[in-house]
Amino acid sequence: MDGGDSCAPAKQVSFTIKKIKNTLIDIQILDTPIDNEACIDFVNHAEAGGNVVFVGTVRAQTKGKKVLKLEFESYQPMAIKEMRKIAEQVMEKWNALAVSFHHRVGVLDIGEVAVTIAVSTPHRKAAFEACEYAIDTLKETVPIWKKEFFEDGEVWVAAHP
Amino acid sequence: MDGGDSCAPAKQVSFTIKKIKNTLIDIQILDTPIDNEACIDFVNHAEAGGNVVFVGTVRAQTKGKKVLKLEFESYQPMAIKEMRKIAEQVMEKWNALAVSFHHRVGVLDIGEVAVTIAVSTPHRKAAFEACEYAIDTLKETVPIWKKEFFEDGEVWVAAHP
Amino acid sequence: MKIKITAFGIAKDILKTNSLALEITNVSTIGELKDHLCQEYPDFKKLQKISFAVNEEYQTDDFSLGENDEVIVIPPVSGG
Amino acid sequence: MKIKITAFGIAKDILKTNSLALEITNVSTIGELKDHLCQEYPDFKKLQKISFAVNEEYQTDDFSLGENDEVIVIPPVSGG
Repeated sequence: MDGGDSCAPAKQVSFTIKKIKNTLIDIQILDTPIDNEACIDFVNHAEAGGNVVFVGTVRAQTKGKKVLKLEFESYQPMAIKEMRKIAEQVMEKWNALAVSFHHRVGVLDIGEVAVTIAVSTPHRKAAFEACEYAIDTLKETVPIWKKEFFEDGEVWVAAHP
Repeated sequence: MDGGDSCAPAKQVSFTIKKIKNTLIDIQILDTPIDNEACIDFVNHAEAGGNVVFVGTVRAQTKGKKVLKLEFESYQPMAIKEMRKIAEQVMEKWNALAVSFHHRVGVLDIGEVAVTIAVSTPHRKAAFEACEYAIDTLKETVPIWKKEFFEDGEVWVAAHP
Repeated sequence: MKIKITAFGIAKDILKTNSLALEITNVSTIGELKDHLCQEYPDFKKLQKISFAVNEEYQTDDFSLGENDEVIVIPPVSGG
Repeated sequence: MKIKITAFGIAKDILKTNSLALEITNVSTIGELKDHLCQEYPDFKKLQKISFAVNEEYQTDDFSLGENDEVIVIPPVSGG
């Protein structure tokens, strides 16, 4: 709060984003390709005994039927909120050090990354459990919808029994 | 085997390495930084329901003692062989589509990647199980040794009861 | 009571729009709204499940709707 | 019988070399070699476990050593 002195040397301010409690969670919904390495990088932590990453890619077929491409639609504000809930559960239940959770929307080609979830924990077993919980729960609660395009039409996945 | 015709247009030879059965396993021991994305890329497969990646990084402390750096030594030909055995078990037992298994040797700093294991399977649950099996088994059978450097000395990890 | 319906995925296809202003009578809860929509748009009955959100949160059947609420129709999700 | 010993990790520190030519008598198996080494280098007894490999494969105690075999001394591994 002092007036400052423009002649004094600039203070060196070192700032490590990961040390701030509420930035240990990184949730993103992207309409551009997912950068797996950014997720892995985000969860890198000096105390991590293991980092587990789930990468979901677009499959070339569904029940033997050739898929041409895929489209994801999301109800974005709520999708972010639900992804954050999952990440918070992961932080709490498995003592995760950090969670990065990116989901793609828009049109995707075969082999492209649809979702990447990275979790770091002090002990590796927890990272496997937590990461699996995250992807399983995403598929149940997060308002994102997948439409598959076939040669003879298109269909919203999981919409029909 | 014909003599060829230098005036004929060059034949387009398209070659997808992943289609060759015995290249579905990628084992590497490296004295340069591990490229996680190369591992993830290797296992990307049109039939994959899930890709799970384990990334092991160097921790800043062991039992509360500050670690300065780490050194890995391997008995390389046998380490490669044992890593291959694990990858083959993963291919067989979990019907993996591809396995990439990179281990670093030499001197590593805190936070650097020591090992990356990527597994793709038709159904995602199997990928979690297979990847966890791979890292657990690596720590039991693969002849690689870790030396931790502290401020007051160095020690071969797991060498003493 | 006036509410706004916003739909995603196949619900959008069934309603033939992604947004709909609705004047409802005899409907005061999410459960009653669900019944109403299933009556007006029978294709909703073919879905495995249909959920509703208000204020960016899932709400149960007994949730009381208020004037000008925005109700999101959420067909079975399929992310990942 | 003449064999060659190659050691890694702490085994190298105990032997004070990573490679050793050994002339052995009354030692014809891995098990007997292990006993011999533990006698000559008592620090091996402090290890949690000690394994041996010949031909790039782990071998059990009853493995018969042959002339000029290269035996790898494998202390507890700690990769990953």
